[in-house]
Amino acid sequence: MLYFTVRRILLLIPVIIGLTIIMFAIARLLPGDPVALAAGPNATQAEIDALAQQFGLDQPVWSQYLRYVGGLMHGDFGTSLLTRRPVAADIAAYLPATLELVFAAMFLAVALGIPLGLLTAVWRNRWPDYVSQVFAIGAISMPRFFLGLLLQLCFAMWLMWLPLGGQLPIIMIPPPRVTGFLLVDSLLAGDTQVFRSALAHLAMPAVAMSLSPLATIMRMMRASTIEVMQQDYVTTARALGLPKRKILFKCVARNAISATLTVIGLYFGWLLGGTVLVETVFDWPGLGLYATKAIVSQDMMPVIGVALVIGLLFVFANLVIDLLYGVINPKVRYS
Amino acid sequence: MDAPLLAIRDLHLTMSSFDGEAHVLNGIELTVRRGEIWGLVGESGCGKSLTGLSISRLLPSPPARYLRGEIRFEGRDMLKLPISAVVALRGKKIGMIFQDPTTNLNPAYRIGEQLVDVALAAASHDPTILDCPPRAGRRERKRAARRLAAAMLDRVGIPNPEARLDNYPHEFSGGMRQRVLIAMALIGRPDLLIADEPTTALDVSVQAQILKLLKGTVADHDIGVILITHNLGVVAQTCTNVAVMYAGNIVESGPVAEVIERPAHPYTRALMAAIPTKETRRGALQGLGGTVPNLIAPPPGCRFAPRCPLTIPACTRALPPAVDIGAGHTAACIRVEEERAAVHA
Amino acid sequence: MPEPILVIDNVSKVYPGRRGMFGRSAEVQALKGISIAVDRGESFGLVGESGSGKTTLTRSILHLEQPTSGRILFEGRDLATLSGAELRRLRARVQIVFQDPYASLNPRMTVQDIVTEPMVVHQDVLGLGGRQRTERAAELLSLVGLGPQHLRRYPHEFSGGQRQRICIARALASGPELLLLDEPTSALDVSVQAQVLNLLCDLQDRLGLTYFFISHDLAVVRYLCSRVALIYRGELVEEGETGRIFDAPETEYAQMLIGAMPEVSVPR
Amino acid sequence: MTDLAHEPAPAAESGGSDRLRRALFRFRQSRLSVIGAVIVGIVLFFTIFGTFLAPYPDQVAGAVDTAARFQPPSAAHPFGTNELGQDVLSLVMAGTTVSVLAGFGVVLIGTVIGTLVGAVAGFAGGWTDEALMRFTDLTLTIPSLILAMAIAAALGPGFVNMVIAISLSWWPGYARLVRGEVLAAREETYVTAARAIGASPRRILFRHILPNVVSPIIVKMSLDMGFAILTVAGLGFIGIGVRPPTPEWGTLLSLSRSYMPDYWWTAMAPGMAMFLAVFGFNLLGDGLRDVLDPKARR
Repeated sequence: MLYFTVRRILLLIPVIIGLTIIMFAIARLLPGDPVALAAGPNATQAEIDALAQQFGLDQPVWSQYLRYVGGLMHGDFGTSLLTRRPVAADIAAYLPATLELVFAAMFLAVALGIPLGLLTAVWRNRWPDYVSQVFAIGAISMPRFFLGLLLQLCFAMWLMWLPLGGQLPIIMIPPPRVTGFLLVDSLLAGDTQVFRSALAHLAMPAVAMSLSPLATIMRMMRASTIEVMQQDYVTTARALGLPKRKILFKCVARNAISATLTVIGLYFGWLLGGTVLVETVFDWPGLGLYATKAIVSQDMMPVIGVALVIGLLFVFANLVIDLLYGVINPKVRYS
Repeated sequence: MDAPLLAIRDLHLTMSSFDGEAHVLNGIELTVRRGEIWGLVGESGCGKSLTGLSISRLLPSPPARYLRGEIRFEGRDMLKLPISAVVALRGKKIGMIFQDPTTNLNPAYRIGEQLVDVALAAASHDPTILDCPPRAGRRERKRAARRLAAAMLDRVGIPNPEARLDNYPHEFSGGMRQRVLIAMALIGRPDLLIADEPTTALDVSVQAQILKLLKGTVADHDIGVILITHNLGVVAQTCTNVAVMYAGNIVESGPVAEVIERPAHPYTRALMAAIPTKETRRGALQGLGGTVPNLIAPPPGCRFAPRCPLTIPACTRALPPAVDIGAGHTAACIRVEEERAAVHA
Repeated sequence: MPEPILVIDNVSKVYPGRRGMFGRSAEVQALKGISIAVDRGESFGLVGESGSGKTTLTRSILHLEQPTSGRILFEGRDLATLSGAELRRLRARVQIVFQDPYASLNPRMTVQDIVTEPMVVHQDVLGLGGRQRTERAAELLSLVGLGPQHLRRYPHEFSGGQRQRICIARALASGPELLLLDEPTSALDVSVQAQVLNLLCDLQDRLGLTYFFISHDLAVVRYLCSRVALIYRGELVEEGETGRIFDAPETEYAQMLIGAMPEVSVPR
Repeated sequence: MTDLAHEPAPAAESGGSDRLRRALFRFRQSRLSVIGAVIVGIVLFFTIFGTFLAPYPDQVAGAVDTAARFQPPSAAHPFGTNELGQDVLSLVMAGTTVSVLAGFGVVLIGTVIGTLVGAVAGFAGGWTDEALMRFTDLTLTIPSLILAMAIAAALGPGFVNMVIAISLSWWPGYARLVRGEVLAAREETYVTAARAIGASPRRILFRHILPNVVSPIIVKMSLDMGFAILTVAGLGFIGIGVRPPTPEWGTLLSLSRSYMPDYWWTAMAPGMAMFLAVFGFNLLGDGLRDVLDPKARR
């Protein structure tokens, strides 16, 4: 187990190298002149050249790349052309907000999706099952940003129950930064007012993000539950008189969840990379918004940095899922 | 003679599918007493597994539908009991073993836990199984169930049972897994054991051991067994009685020696002629032409008539009744008397 | 004495341990120095239980796998030394029928495509044109008890026994001398099994084929084969004339195995 | 041998059409997939004729009517008008073409690249497989939306650039699927049989393996159509991709954001159009999976 974990963590190194190469290739080999864009519309050619030299963009691609990787080892993700701030500092500032959003959405999706999937499998081919199937396909088909707009329209603009966007009102003083997660930090500081406000701000974006994974997890859970219920060992359990409740929650649920885990891992990556749209709608100060601004101005260092961080988090999440899988499914541990 | 353990009378079952409703069991008659091992034998699709599953009502409905008949287990008709009462009998009064030992154990749990679960479920209907005080708490009952599980593993011949309880199914060989499943089926002290092709997935050498274990169990506990198999050799070596099934009918039944040595129904004879024995000379094996009839629109009269070498027009008029030909031996063929006369002449 | 058609000479096969999620499994020795010689025109039975190495040996004879050590000779020529073209020509002469008739036919091909495929592949040797191939396919189907009316059908329209006949027809299409029969009847009902066994006997008499019959079913091997070899955990345990082995097995394993055979006769 | 002659011929008169009949039956049994097929039919109809059927075709081409700005839904403008006085219904109808064609382009290019990579990897095995799949996995770890955004931004605005950008983040899913299916098919007995016959690798790949891999690919394509449309709209929403005046659902929605909540109707039509189109494709894909890919039947 330890051997496996260590090996998987070591495997992250080639992933980092590969990711940086791909992103670098996109950043440098595709057409577009980010320096000119950053220098502004009225810059002279000399000013542009000076800027390029300052950022080392006049050098050949491979030497830029080597310098970048060399910087990575010291935790240096390069400098943003646009803000002239180190990318690492920006990411450290924006990442917790994104993670908070992703964790909240994932929590909703898993906490509701798994029991709902189990229930609809039991009610298979009866009307609650049909209704939830239609709901699930509808939820997957709903564009997150449109759903976000509808939520805003309904709860923020008409009913005025929830704030329109952002993470915290400007007038509120954020708690001292410990974990970076506003909910956790405000609780640590004992500031219930900030906590409640943070929760209210989080509610709509989290719901908008969670709907699609919720529906997918529910469908996956339903499908694997149905599949597991047709397994021979469930027939044996029934034939030997185990009570229905026990069969469902013990024999079936565990095996079905282990099949659903993979989807959860994949969705974690999907959510991390997909915060862009929801962050745009809700003006959520996270990585997605940061990356969008950088992309629009073709400021590539932040984009590479964000892609790298999200990619690594995704790989890490899948490592956790694999380990969990081994815990739930004893056979994997040995074969 | 005491009351039979199980009496199936005129059981008719249909299964609906895309193509229509198939009449898969067509008047099954079967009586099992304690101490008997009934072999239920026939080719695939003849309804032997469906008969086994019907006894403990394990077929989902729909598609299954019982037209008429009764399945009396210890006098009570399983088809009329509420399903909760049937569930109470499963594992406790009726044990079952299935074909594939690799897929019939839950891969996610240690076998000890699986055995304990079955024991506890059975004990909820009959607390004496666990052999612990009636007012015992949960943990005490669990410990008793674990002791029982170890004892059962020991009884089915698994060495070092205490330690093996903590193993997962994939850590056992195929034969050992089937032993675990037998222990699981017997842990609730059933009176009737239904074994559906228990040795088909196993090697010949392991098969012999498992069959011996089954025989020993019947002798030790005076239970009744229904052994479902397609292998007449297994029946001959293991069973006391045999019922030969064809297309949803029992065409011949009786004590094993009677049926094997003096098969009366043309289908039984064809089946036996198709099995190579020591004496069969090369090229002398007799296959059986044709295929099992479509049960959505079965042929009129005797369902074997289209493939039977002895068919006469009368065969297709009505389903032939089972004719008693002595010593508990019956055959459902209208020509059985003249055939026997011809053989004896 | 004529040269044996197939010689398996001290063949061993070791599978390296597989790397799993939580470590490496031990290596598996599937075959340990097996030596067998099969004479032209005979039926040679290879009996073994699961895990005995039957499958590995079969795949090695077909050259789908290379033995770790030892040689496999077909008509005196070592398979390992053959060139690609020679090997392909050899494939026309050594054919196989698999156990599961449901899995061994491509569901997307018609019976005609299936049966003519070996003729297309070995066009250079057989030299049959399109029409001749169809005619020969029809002939082959009649030979195995089906008919030309089945040519346009798909495998899923046939019963297990009929599919196994199609497999046999395909195996015969390239005009082989040696037929590997890998448990060809164990997925079939007894009445169908009897038909297929009869067909095999009949084909051997007519076409002078050599059979290498792999099975765990002792009764079937006793019926069909003139010589038998027993393997257990990759090792050859006993080999000899069928009658001798079944009447007077010498090794303990053979005695146990033959004793465990469920004969259709009531024990006294 | 004689006893074989009367083994009955297969029951069905012609197996192919029987299979089709059953498949159709199974498809029709699920009412939802029929609804999906109907929606997809309507969507495809608008894809082809939307621009011509739009009530205000000149506005689709970019004409504005500042006198009629922000009119609420009425008989003349069922979904109201936008900040330029353009008829929202006309823009949404015409926008179908952009969204569906882009989605289709993405899926098609993604399928072609992915199938190629997956088939080669699965069939060749060994070193090739390792290299291709490492690369695929790597591409999968890059957040696809950010990757598509980055490529689209670098290539510059425009329909084709957007399709290319999304496709380049789209193929790894197909590569993984096809490789898995090819690996599974490679272990099938009929493939071993073909190898034993001496069939060439090419023949095995094209005659035996690929035809048996087609069904899951088609199912994935139909399920992916919806997601591709969503991604296209997402890029439009952020402001990367097709630029106005080309009507595109995501762009329309993003423009209407600034006029919430007073002129909410400008958002409803593009949003609902997106939802319905994706919903239709998802329902249809679900039904197709039930019919074509019984293994994955839910």
